[in-house]
Amino acid sequence: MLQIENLSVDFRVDSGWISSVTDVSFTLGPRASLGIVGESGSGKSVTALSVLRLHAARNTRMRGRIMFDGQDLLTLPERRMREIRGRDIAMIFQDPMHSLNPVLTIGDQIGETLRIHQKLDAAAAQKAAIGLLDMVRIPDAARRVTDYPHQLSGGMRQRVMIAMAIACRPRLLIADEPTTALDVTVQAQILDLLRDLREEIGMSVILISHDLGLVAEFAERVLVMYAGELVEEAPSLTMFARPAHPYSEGLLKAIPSADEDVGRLYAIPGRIPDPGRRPPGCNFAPRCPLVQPACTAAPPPLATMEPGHLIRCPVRLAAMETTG
Amino acid sequence: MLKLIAFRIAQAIPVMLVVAVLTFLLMHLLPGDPATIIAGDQADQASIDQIRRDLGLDRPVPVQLWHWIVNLAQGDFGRSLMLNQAVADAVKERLPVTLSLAMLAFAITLPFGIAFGVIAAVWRDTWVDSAVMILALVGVSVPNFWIAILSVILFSVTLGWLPSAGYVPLHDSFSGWLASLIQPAVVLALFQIGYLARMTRSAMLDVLDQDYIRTARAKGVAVNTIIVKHAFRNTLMQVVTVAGYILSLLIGGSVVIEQIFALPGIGRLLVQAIMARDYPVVQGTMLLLGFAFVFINILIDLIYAYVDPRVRYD
Amino acid sequence: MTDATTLPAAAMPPRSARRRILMRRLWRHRSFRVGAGIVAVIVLMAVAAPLLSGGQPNAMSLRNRFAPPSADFIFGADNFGRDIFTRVLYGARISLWIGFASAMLAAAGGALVGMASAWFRKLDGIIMRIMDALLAFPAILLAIGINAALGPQVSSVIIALASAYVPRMARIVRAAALVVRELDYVDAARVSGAGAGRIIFRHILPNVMAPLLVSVTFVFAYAILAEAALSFLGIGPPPPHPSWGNIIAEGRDYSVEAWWIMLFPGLAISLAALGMNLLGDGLRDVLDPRLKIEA
Amino acid sequence: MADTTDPIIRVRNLSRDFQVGGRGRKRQTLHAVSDASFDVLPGETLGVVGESGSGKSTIGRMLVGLLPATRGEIELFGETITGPSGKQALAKVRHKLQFVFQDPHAAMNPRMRISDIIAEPIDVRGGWTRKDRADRVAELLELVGLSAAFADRFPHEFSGGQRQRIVIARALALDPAFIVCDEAVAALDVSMQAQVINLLMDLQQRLGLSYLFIAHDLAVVRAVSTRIAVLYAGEIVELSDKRSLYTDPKHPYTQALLAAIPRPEVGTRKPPIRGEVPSLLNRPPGCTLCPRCPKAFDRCRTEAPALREVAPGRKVACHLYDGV
Repeated sequence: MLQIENLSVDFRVDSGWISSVTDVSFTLGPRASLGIVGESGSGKSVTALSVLRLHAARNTRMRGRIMFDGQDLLTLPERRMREIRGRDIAMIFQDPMHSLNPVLTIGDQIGETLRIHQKLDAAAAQKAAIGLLDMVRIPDAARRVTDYPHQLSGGMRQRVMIAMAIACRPRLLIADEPTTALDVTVQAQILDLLRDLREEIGMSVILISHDLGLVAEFAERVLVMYAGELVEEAPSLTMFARPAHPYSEGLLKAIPSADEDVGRLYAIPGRIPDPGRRPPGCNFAPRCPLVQPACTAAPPPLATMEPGHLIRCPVRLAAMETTG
Repeated sequence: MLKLIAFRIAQAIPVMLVVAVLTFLLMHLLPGDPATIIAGDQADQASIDQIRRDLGLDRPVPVQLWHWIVNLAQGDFGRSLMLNQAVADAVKERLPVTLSLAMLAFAITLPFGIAFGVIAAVWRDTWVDSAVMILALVGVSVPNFWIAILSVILFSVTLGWLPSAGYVPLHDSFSGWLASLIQPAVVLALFQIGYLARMTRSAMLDVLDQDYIRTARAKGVAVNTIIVKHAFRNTLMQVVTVAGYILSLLIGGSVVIEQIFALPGIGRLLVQAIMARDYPVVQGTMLLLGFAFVFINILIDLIYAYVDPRVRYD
Repeated sequence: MTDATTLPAAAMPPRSARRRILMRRLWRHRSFRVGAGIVAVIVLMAVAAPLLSGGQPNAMSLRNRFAPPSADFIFGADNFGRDIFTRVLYGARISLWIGFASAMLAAAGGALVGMASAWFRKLDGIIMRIMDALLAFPAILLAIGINAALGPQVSSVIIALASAYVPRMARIVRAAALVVRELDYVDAARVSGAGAGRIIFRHILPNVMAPLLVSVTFVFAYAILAEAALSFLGIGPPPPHPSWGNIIAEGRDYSVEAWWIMLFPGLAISLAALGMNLLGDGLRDVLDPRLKIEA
Repeated sequence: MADTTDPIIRVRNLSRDFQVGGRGRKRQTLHAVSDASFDVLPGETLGVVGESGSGKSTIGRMLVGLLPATRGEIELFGETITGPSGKQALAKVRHKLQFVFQDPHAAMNPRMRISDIIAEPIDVRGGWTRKDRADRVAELLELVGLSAAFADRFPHEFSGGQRQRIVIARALALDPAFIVCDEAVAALDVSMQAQVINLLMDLQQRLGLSYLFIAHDLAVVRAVSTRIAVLYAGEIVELSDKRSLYTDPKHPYTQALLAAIPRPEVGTRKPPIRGEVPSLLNRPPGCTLCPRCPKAFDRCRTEAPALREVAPGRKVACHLYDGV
C-alpha cells in the first residue's frame, strides 16, 4: 500500500542545505503496523512528515519516491495531496496541547475533517463528531463536543486528536510520538485505544517513538533509524530478542529495565553526529565497537540478513555468514 | 463576564488615582514656578504672590494634592486662565473634533493595517511581502506633520479637492464633516497602518508556525481556510492587545495634525494652553486623556476576553 | 532536529569567532546592512558638517532670500537667506543627539525599573501600576507635558522623550526578565546561595540585553520623529539653533512658494528614522527573533 | 549500610500549598505536597517516582531551599531549615546541598564561560585564590569525563549529554553531600541517558554522595535507587526498598504504574488503570486514588489512608493493608 523508495530530505540552513534523511526505503501493507525508532536527529519524524508532505516547501528538498496506491505522493499536485491528507492518510502529533487550535471547539475541529472530505453540513459534522468522541472513549461526548481544548486534560486532548484523525476512516495513520508528552498510565490507555481502533477501522499504523519498548509492544515490524539512515529493519520480537546492527544492540542494552536489577548500564560512547557534520562512511563508525577500516571508507548498504531482517552493517553481516 | 467587567473597573481605580497624582506632580514638582511663568517676565513680586495665592500654590504640596483629588472626585477639573471657562467645559466643547478625527483614522487604520500584515505574512519572502513591508516601514518612518503639509500642497492648494483647514460638525453636514476630516485622518493613519501591518505580520507568522496549523494541514484543509479560519482569529488575539496602543498613538498624533488643519480639537487646546501657560488646562486635558486611556484599556481587555475562549471560560 | 544548530565541541570556534559569526549573520541581513549604511552616512555627515559646508547654519543673506535649489544652494535658502543644506547638516547634530540621548536614557531607566519590578515581586504591583498610568498617556502628550513644565531646552526635550519611553522599555525588560528569572540557571545560582545582586547583574541583565538593544533602535527612530513633532509645535529646542523639526516649522508658512525649506529636513528625518528602523529589524531578526515589534 | 547510620535528611509532615487563580474569591489553594515524611541516609539514593502533578519536583525544590515549605519540617545535617530561623540554618548547610536540573540547556547561563558556570558555587562562597579556583574547575571537568580544555568555552558549544555533565560538575564544586536530581536524565536521548546515569553512580561510589532522584521513568529509577517513594497527587503512597517495590508492589497505584510499562511481547500487559491524575484544587475526602482505583471500597471514599508500616522497611498508604 505504501512504498517509500530512496527518500532523502534536505533542509535549508544559514550556510546552505543539510541532509536530514538519507536514502530511506521501506514498504507497508494494508492493516499492518510499523514502528520507527530513533533518537533525536535520527530523521524519524522528518520521514513521517514527508509522507504527507507537511514540511515547509521553501526550505525543504525531497528526493526519491513515496508510492501510495500506485501514485507518487512527491510529484502529486498540492490539490490532490490535500484530498489524500485526512481522508486516506491521517496523522497525530506529539504535543496535543499545541496541536489543537485554542479558539475552535473540539467538535468544530473534528467535524472539519468530515466537512472537507465528505462534504457534510455543520449539523451532520457535529453529530458525527459526537460519535467519534464516543469512539475514542471520551465520556459524556454530547456535552464535551462544544468544549475548547484548554478545558480538557492532556490525555483527553490526545483522544480528540485521534478522533480527528480517524474521522474519515483513513487507510494509514501516522502517529508521531503520540504518548511522549503524556503520563505513564495515560500512555498505556492511548496505546490500547490506538490498537483497538486499528482493528476496528482496519487501517495501517506507523508509530514513531524514541521508546523501543513502546514500539515493540505496538508494532509487528520495527525500523531503527540513526543519523538520517535506516540501520535495521526486523519483526519487533526479533529486534528485541536479537538485534543485529551494533547501534540497535547498543540502544537496547542502554535502556534500563523495570523488570530486573541490572548492574552498570551499557552506554554507547560518543554522541550522535549533527546533520551536516556526519562522518564519511558509516555514520555509526565513530561510536561502533565493531568498527573496521572499511567502515569509514564508504557508506555501507542496507542488506538482507535473513528474510524480513535487514541491516546496514557489512561487518556484522559477514560475521553472521561465517558463524551461521 | 459581568464579574470580569467589575473586576477590571475596580482595578482601574488605583491606576486612575496614580494618573491623577502623576499629572499633579508633573505640574508641581518639576523645576519652575508656574506663578512666575504665568505672571511673565516683567511682573513684580506682589503680583506673583497674588497669582500664587489665587492658584493656591502657597499652600503645602500635600494639601494642594488633596484639594486637587477632592475637586476631581466632584468633577471639578479647575478653571482655565486664558479662556475664563471651566476646564471641563473647554474640553467638552473640543472633544467631538478630536474624537471624530481619531475614530475616523482608527477606522482607516484597522482594515488596511491588518490586511497589509496578513498579505505580507501569507506571501512571506516574496516580492509582495517586500513591497508591503517597505511601504509599512516608510509609514512608520515619515513624520506625519510633514506629510500633512505636502498633502495640503497637493490636494488642497494644487488640486483644490479638499479643504485645507477647518472643521464642519457632524450634525451640520455629513459630507462636510467627512471632507473636513478625511485628509487629516488619512495622514494621521499612515504611521499606525505601518505599525499595525508590521505587528500583524509578525503575529501571523508566529501563528502560522504553530503546531495546530500543521494539524489543519494534515487534515487536508485548504490554504485559504487555514488562513481565514485557523490562523486569522489567533492572530487577531495578538492584534487586539495593541489596539489600545494604536489609539493612544492616534490621539498623540492628532495633537500635531490638528495644528496643521486648524481643527479646534483637544490637541489644539493643549498646545494653546501650553503657549499661554494656562496650567489648569494643561493639567486637566492630560488628566482627561489619561482617564480615557484607562477605560480604553479596560475595553480592550474585555474584547480580548471575548475573543479568547481561554480567558472567557476562566 | 533541535540539535541542528549546535556545533560539536571538537570543531568549536573560540569566543572572538563567535562574535564574528554573529556579525556575519547581521551583515548578511539586508535590512541591517541598508539601515546601518543609512545611519552611518547621516552620522558621518553630521560629524563632518563643517567640512561639507563652508557656511554657518545661522548666516543670513538677504540677497539670497528664498533662493531655490541650485549649484550654490543645493537645498535652496530660507526666508532669511540661510542655506538649508548647512542648516540640515547642523540640524542633524541636534536631532540625532536628542534621539540618541533619549533612547539611551529611556533604556537605562527602563532597565532599572523593569529589572526591579521583575526581581522584587512585592514592588511589582505598585511599579507596574505607575507604568500603566504613564502608559495611559500617549508618548507625545507626556513629552509635551513634561517639556511644558521644564521649559524649551534641548535637555528638557531629552528628559521628556526619555520619560515618555521609559514605561515601554520597562515593560519589555520586565517581560524578558520574568522569563529569565524562571530559568534553571537562576535557580542554580540560588541553590549555590547567590544573592539578588549577583543574580540580577550576572544572570538576568546580560540575558535581557538583546531585547533592550532592539528596542533602543526603535525608540531612537520614534524619538527622532517625536523631537521633530515637538519642534514643529514650537516646544522643542528653541530657534535659531536648527533642528530638523524647527526648520520645517519655520518653512511651513512658505510651503507653497518655497517648498524646499521644509522638503529637505523632512526627507532627512524620514531617512534617519527609516535607517534606525531597518537597523532595528535586522537586530531583532538576528538577536531576538521571537521579539514582537513593540516599543 | 542503611540501618546502622543516622539519616542526613529528615522530613516530617512536609506540605506545600500554592495560591492560584487571581485574587479574591477566585483564589484557590492547590495542595502540591501534603504531609510527606521520609529520611535520606548517607550514601543512598532515594528515588521519587510520580506522574505530572504528583509534587515530586516541589519536594526536591523545598529540600534545597528553592521553595519555602507551607507546613512541616525539614532537617538537613542536623539543621532545621524550616520555621523562623530557617534562613540562617540553611546558610550553614547550603554548601552541602546541590541540585541537578532536567533541562541542561536552561540550566546554564548562555553568556557565561564553562569555567564561570562551574565555579559559581565557589565564587558565591568566596575565599578561593584564582589558581585554586582554576585548578578546581579543571579537576571537576575531568571528574565528569570532560576535557579541562573546555573551561573557556560557552554552553552552546556542547551537546545535551555534555551539558548535563557540566551541570553535574557545577553541583560538585563544593564537595556536597546531598544532590537533588530533578528528572536529570529525562531530556536526554537513550544513549546519553545511560552515560549520565553511569556517571552519577560512579560519583556516588567515589564521593559517598546521597541523591534524591526524581523521575517519572520507573526503569530509570530502578537503575539508580536504593529506596523508592511513590508519589500520587502530592502524597507519598508507598515507600519501600527497591527490590520489594518492583517484585511485590503493594499500593494499587504502584501496581498500576508498573503495569503501564510497555512490554514487547504482545498481550502481556494488563489493561491500564482508568482516568487521569485529578485536580489538586478540590480534593475529595478519602483516598485521592479512589475514583480511579479498581480495588476501592466504601471506606476509601470517606477516610484518607495514612502512610503506615506494613512490613519492615515498607510503608503504604492504603486501606487494603489496614489489618496487617
